[in-house]
Order: sequence, then structure tokens, then C-alpha cells
Amino acid sequence: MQTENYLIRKPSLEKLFNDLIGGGKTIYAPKAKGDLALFSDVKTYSDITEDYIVTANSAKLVVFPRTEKLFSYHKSKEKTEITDAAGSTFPDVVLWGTRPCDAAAFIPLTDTFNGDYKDIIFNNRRERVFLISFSCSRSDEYCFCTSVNSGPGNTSGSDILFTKLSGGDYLAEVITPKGQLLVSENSDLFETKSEEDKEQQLAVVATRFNQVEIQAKLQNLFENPVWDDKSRACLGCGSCAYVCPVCSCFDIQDEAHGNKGTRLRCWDSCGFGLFTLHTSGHNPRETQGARWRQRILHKFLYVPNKSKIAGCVGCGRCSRSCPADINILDTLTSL
Amino acid sequence: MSNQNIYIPYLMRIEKITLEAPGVKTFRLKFENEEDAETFSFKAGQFGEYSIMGVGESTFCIASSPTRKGYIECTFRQAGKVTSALALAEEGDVVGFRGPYGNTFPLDAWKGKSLLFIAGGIALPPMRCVIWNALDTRENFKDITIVYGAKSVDDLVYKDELAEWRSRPDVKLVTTVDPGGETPDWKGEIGFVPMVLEKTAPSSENTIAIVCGPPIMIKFTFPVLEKLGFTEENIYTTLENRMKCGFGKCGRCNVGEVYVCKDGPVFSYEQLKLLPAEY
Amino acid sequence: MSELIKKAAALLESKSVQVVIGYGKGTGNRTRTIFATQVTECENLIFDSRCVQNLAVYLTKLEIKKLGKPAIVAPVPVLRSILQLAVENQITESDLVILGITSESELIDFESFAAIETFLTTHKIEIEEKYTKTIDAIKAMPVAERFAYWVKELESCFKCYACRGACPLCYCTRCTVDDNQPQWISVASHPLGNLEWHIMRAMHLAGRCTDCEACYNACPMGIPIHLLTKSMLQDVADNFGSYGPSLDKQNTLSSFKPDDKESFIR
Amino acid sequence: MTEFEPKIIAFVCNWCTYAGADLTGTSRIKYAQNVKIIRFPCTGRIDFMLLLKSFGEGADGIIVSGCHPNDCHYTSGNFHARRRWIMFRGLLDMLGIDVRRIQYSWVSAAEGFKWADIVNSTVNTIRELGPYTEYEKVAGYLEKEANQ
Repeated sequence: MQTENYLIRKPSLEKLFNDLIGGGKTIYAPKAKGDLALFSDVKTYSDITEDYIVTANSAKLVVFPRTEKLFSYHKSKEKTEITDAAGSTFPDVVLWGTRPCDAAAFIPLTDTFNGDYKDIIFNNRRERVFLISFSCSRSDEYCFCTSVNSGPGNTSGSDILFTKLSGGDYLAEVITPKGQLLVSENSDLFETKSEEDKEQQLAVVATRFNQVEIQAKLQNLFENPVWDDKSRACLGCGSCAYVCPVCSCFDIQDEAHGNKGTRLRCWDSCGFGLFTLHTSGHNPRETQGARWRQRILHKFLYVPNKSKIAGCVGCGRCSRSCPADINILDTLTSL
Repeated sequence: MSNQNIYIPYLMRIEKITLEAPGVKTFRLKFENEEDAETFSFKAGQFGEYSIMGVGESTFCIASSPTRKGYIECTFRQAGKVTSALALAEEGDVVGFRGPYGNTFPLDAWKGKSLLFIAGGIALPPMRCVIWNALDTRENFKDITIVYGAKSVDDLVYKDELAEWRSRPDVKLVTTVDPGGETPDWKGEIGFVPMVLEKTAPSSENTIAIVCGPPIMIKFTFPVLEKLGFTEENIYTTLENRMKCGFGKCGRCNVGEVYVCKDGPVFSYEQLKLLPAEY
Repeated sequence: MSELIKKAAALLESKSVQVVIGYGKGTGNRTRTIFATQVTECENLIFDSRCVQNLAVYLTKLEIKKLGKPAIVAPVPVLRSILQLAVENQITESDLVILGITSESELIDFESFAAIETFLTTHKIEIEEKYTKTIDAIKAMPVAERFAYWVKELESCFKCYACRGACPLCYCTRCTVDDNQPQWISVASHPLGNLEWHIMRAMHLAGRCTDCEACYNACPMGIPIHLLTKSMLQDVADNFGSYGPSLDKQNTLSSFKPDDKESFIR
Repeated sequence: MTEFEPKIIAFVCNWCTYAGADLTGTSRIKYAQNVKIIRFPCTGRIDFMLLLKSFGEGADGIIVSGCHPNDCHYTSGNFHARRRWIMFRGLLDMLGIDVRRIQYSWVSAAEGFKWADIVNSTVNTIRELGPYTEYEKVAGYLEKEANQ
């Protein structure tokens, strides 16, 4: 649909928030914790922080929680019964305060969980998520959204995108029919606005590389010293994958209590040595360098070769959170 | 299918357990639900996720032939957490099964050709499915040769079936055990599979070679096959990367641009050469 | 730190070591570990107050060991870890060169692990007052409130194991949390799994932790897990006299005294 | 509502407390039946993870018991165990896991009466403390919550 522009006054934001809470929505919004901002289940408007470039954790947790039930079972001597978790009630979630990069991440994420095999648990969650994003007025040296076809005011993935204007009010770009519905339900809060003066409010994020060129280079870079060089300091943890809004590798685990139990899905990371380890002891990706290579190739070669878009939205979370300061931009720009 | 939770397994009752070799068992599984038995179908080369509730899932091929209806069989070695739990299961117990997943051996395209099967150790099960499928439709193929080796006589799986194949005039079976693994009355070959293969020297003319075994065996078998005149597109294998989901989402069997679970597990040597060596 | 650069370069030049592990410039105001194998790379070595990552973690990493004999830039927290690794027989004197740095940023040579121990007697681990205060405040909570506090803090843990990865003393090739026969701790991250993981992590560091705070610094979610290890350090001191690595003493939990005192066993 | 019956797991050493508990039985000393005994070769062998697992699986209280100091069948297993318990208890206390729910004791093979007393008093303590609902809430998270 055609994007429609509205104006929303600053005080109306809180009203909108309260209306959504009153309407039974679960709202995930950035909440301050020490120096960090974390997407958290927020009930009170004043708990939301505006002081963040991006949150430390990613918004994927609302559609792809770190741990979720696939089904539960009950075993008896005669019978095994299975209760499908896809049949449970999923919450109506509003993501409040996602950045354009966070919103853009929902596109590759949704791709992964669909295709030939559709993951209805994921889709059930996704359908119930409403994205109210806020454009970026600040960026830092980790940001590179503009290098992966996004930008500080990019609308893709969001239902509504707010941009703070110089006067303190917000431009509301309504992107989807879902967004339009919200506006019509709260028409008293939204004023019609036609002219768009958004660009000058946005952060400047320099283009750091050309994604198509990177993709072409990676085609023949499997055997290259760069992988070991750039990952030498890697501590083999999974923080890059777990804060990444696109990373979606997972593990399937059972947890039992007596004759009852759950089969669940939980996050996993290609950075872990155990990720690919065979029971025989053979490991196709033996070294941390091979694992770092997989991470880069998957995001910038394998995914774009299949679906045109990169498996990365340039939010920079992985680099920010890396305890060893391994920087994805540094690797990409040194190829 | 699109409205169903793809992680929900079929419930299968263990009808029969066969001890094949030390630590190696074959389960014959029947669907608990009659309807599932009727709608279920698979093709040679496909695999599934077998599970014990409360312990987890484990990946192995369907070892029975699609021509044998009403049940599936799997053969596994007790090694990790799930296979250890499976090994403790008894006849009559219920296990979970998700599948079939993955691509298949292109048996239709192989009509009119000779087949050469080369397997090592616990890798005979994925091959057994194709072997029986070919034998049950014997008229479609010319010569069928099987070269199978294991560490020791004890470690050879499907001993009854090996005897049956040996007695059939329309199958040529060569069995071998690693040096030191023979028994006093062992009548087969002694030596590693690639060497025995070289010695057997089957003809490559109009023949498809299907290889399955541990990475080290595969590594030494390909050059022998090439020496025998097999071209890359006529050599097939099935990969066994670590898997969890079975349908290209969980990420761990990713090799280059393919997911072994979804785009494989069956690959020709020609396709394999295009992949990075991460298997 | 031109002296450091000179020294490192000389070590590589003379082939006394094959790699120098030190701090270099990182993203923005951060530092990043340098693994200098060429004399020219030594120019990138820096040392200042931002250099807080505990480099001792690399001494036991397989990928780094492959590079050959290392020299390691070692400010006080790193020295403590090195000594603890020595106590646990994970490193030997002849296998590394230590480029020690005092708290006054002076270079200092150590000929032996014993020399490190002597040096550290004047640089004892001290738990800062802000931490003792926080720990006291937590301990003063009623038990249920304290439990709720920790369950909430640990709730945001998603088990990336950065705390484990950054810890110089978490060098096990297979961690208990990765064991699945039996599955001691849930692979999945949820309140129970997180609680059990952090208890296990803290317990396995009991009497070994040298209070470098690498775990806390590594945590992407800012969970104050260092309070657990700090509280255990206090427990070591209260119950067994002193803490900190010592070459002629075994780890607290690898040793005992017949007259160890407690008040809770009936 | 039926009265709360504490579920208690006892981890005991084979050589002293297990024999002591046996003696309690053969001496026909009556004691609370809330305890499930798990026998170990030595207290030194009792991993702290087992205690956590007990709470995770629904125990309301735990008894850990072995040979008196200097009586260890393996010379020093209980001395090592004692140090571990000191550290473990401190950590649990810091975390707000109620240390009153874990009773440590030394019970020799000759102390049938003491075993009965330990069990009875532990059952009473736990009865007063009530079921360990705080821990149960954490452990039963997956069963209750479908989401996250």
C-alpha cells in the first residue's frame, strides 16, 4: 500500500501506549539497564528509554524466543499423548521503539521460517506482532545499515514508523494496512500531514561497503587467511548470534519431568564448536576461523544468493556485544 | 500439510528389534495411527528424525525399502544421548518419527544401468534401502554388485540379508573385514574397502556407483572409482552432517549454499566437488 | 608504551617467542587483542586504562597455542590469572614470556611464576567497597526477595556463554554444561536452566576465581554475575583465611584441613 | 486440603550414614517416612548439581550425611565434601536459595538414633517452611508458560 503520513503530538505517544496496554497488548520496548537498553516487557510508559542507538538484545525474541515449546507429551504404559504447542494462544505483541534495522530483520527471519516447510508456530507469533518503529537520529561507528540496503529512516518491515521532528512532535508514516487500522482506531491521536520533512532529522550513516561487491568477492574466498586472522581473538561464545536480529539457528531439545515433558526449540550458534560436532568426534568446522567464515558467508553469500537480500541488517549489535571486539565491519571491509 | 506443526512426530510402535552387531540395532516401526500408515510414503535415500520423548531426536536414514509397505525400519549404533536411550527401548514401546526428509537416489533415472554399491560399517543401512528397492524391481537394472566392509566380522550388519544376497544369482556380493578383524572361518576378503574394490575391479560401463561410509573410506574410494573409469556424475553418496530440524531451518547442516537435510543428503560426486569441504 | 613495543619486537626478532599477545586499538574507544607474529606488528601495541580484557584467556586456547610460544602483556589481573593457571598446571614457565605491567603502568620482568607470586603479595585482590556494599545489601534481603532478585537478574541470560569464553580459568575442553550424558543443565535458556548454569559456573570457580571481572565485562546483557564470584571470594577468606593463587597451596576445594570450621553440620 | 507432606531426598554415604539408617530400621526406631535415601560411595562423591536437581524435580528439603570427620572410609572424602558444602552453602545463601532446606550431618554406622532424629527434625523444619514453591515456580516454568 501507499505510505500515508500523519503527525502525532509528543503527549499523544503516551496515550497511544496506554490505549494499547488497555487493549490487552503485550508491549516490548527498550528499557534501560545500566548502560544498556533492552527490549523488555513494559507496562508503564515511563519505563521506556529513548536514550539508545539500538538495544543490546534484538527484537527477534517476540517471534523467535530463546526457548519455546514445540509440543508437550504425556507418556503412560498404554499411550503417548502429544499436545501441540501451535494450538496455544499467542500474545498480541506490540514492538515499540524498534529501529528501522530491527524491523528490516523481520523479512529475512520470516523467509527462513517459511519456504517449503512453513513453521506455523513462528507464523502464529509473527501475525500477532505489530511494529512501531522509531527512526534513528543518532548512529555510531558500529552502524552500517546503509550498506545493506536499509537506512536510518527505512520503512520496510515496520507497520508504523515515527520520526521525531524538530518541534518534538513525530511524523508517523503508516506503512501497512495493519498500521492504517491502528490509526483509524486512534484517529484522535493522529493528525493529517502531507509534507514530509523527515530526511534532515535522520542520522547520517555512511555507506561502508557495497554489498553486491562483497557478495561477488566472497564467491571465491572460502580458502583465505582472513578468516583465521580476523577471528583469532574469538572466545567461541554465542553472543554475536544471540544478539543478532537475523540469526535464527536453533537446537531442538527435550526436557522431561517424570512421565511428562516438553520438546522445545532454543537458540543455537554457529560460533559454538559443538554446533556441528558429530557423535563420532568428526567436526566439519574444526576451528573458530571456520566458524567465523560460516557466519560471514552465510549472511553475505549464501542468503543473498538465494533470496537477493543479505542476512544482515547492519545494526552492529554483534560487534558491540563481542567481548573480544571482533568487528563484522572490520572483516567485511578488509576482504 | 501447511497448517500443521512440522515438529510433531508420528507415534510409532516398535514391532521388532534385531541386534545386528555389537551396539547396532534395527527397529521395525509401525504407525500407531492407521491413517498415517496409509498416507505415509517415502523414497530411497530419505531420512527421518527418530525420538524418545523426554530425551530428544536423532537423525538416521530409513533403512527399509519403499517397496515394503506398512512399516519402516531404521538401524542405528548406540553412540550419543538419544541413540543410547533408543537402545534401551523394548519391543512394544512407542517412539517418535518425523519425516521423510531430504532428496532421493534417482532410481528412475538409473533404469537400464548396472549398480555398484560400496559401503563401510554402519553405512550399509542407508544403502540397504536402495539395494532392496533395486532388488524388488530387479528387471529395471542390469548387474548389481555390492562391496561391503566392516572393522570385524562381528561388526558386519544385516548378516542374514548378506547371506541372502550372497545366495542370489542376480547379485554379486563382496564382503571384507579390516585386517585383524577376521575370524578363523571367515571366507570373505580381508582388507580395507577401497583396496578390495580395486581388486574386485567392477566394470564402470553403464554403471552407477553408490558409496557410503566413514569420511576416510569415502576419501580413498573416490580415486579408485575414477581409476576404474567412473565419471563424477555416475558416483553418488549420501552425506551425514549433524542435523536437528530436517528441513533446512536450524542451520547446522549448512555446507556452502546447500542444506544437507533439504538439498541432500544424496549428492553426486560432481555436485559434491562444488561444495566446500565442510562435511 | 614505546618500551613495551621495543621489548616485544626484540622478543620476536630474537625468535625467543613466536607471538606477542597484547592490546591494540579496537573499535571506537575500545581495545582489541593483537597477536603479533611480525616485528612490524608490534608497533600497534598499546597499554592504557582501557586495556581491561583478560588476555590470559588466550594462553589455553587451541587456536592460539598453534601460533607457537607466546609473550603476553600482563597487567595485574592477567598476572593473577597466569599464577592461577600455573597453580593448576595449565602453563609452564618455559612456555611463555611475561611482559608484566604494574598498576603504575611500569614494565616489569618476571623470571619465574614464583616472582609473580612475590610481586602479587603487594597487590592482593581487594574487593572494592562498592561491591562489598552491594553484596551486603543483597544478603540483607529476606531470603525470598533475594531469590526473586537473582531470578530476575538471571532471566535475561540467554546462555551465549560469553562469561565462560572470557574467563581464563574456564579452559575445560568440554564444559559440564555441554555434557549431555547425563544432561546436567538444560541446553535451553529459561529460569531454571539459567539459575543452574550460573550456580555451576560460580561453584566451578570457587576458590579459583581471581576477581578479574572478565565474565561481567563480557556479558552482553549486563548481568552482575561477578557478584556471585566476589561473594564466594569473601566466603573463602572468612572460612579458610585468605584468597588468591599461591604456588605452594592447592586450590581451596582441592584441599582441606582436618580442623576446617563450620557451624551448620549436625 | 490435606496436610503438607514434605518430600525430602537424602544423599548419604554408604559406609556410615547408610549403615546408620539401616541400624535405625533394625533397631525398630520409628521415624518420619518423608525421606528417599540415595546411597553414595562417599560424601566426597556427592556433586552439588545433584542437590540442585533434587530441588528442580520437586524436593522440599535435602539431607546430606556421611561419616564423622576422621572416619572417612577413603580417609579424606568427607573433609573435601565439607569444604565444598561450606562454599556451596554460601553461594546458595547469596542467591536466596533457602539454606534451611538442606541439612548436613555426620551420622556414623552406630548412630541409629541420631539418624532418626536428623530425619525427624528436618521433616519438622521443612513442614514449618512449607512446600518450596519459589523454586517450583522457577522449575515448572516450561509447563506453565507456553510462550517464551
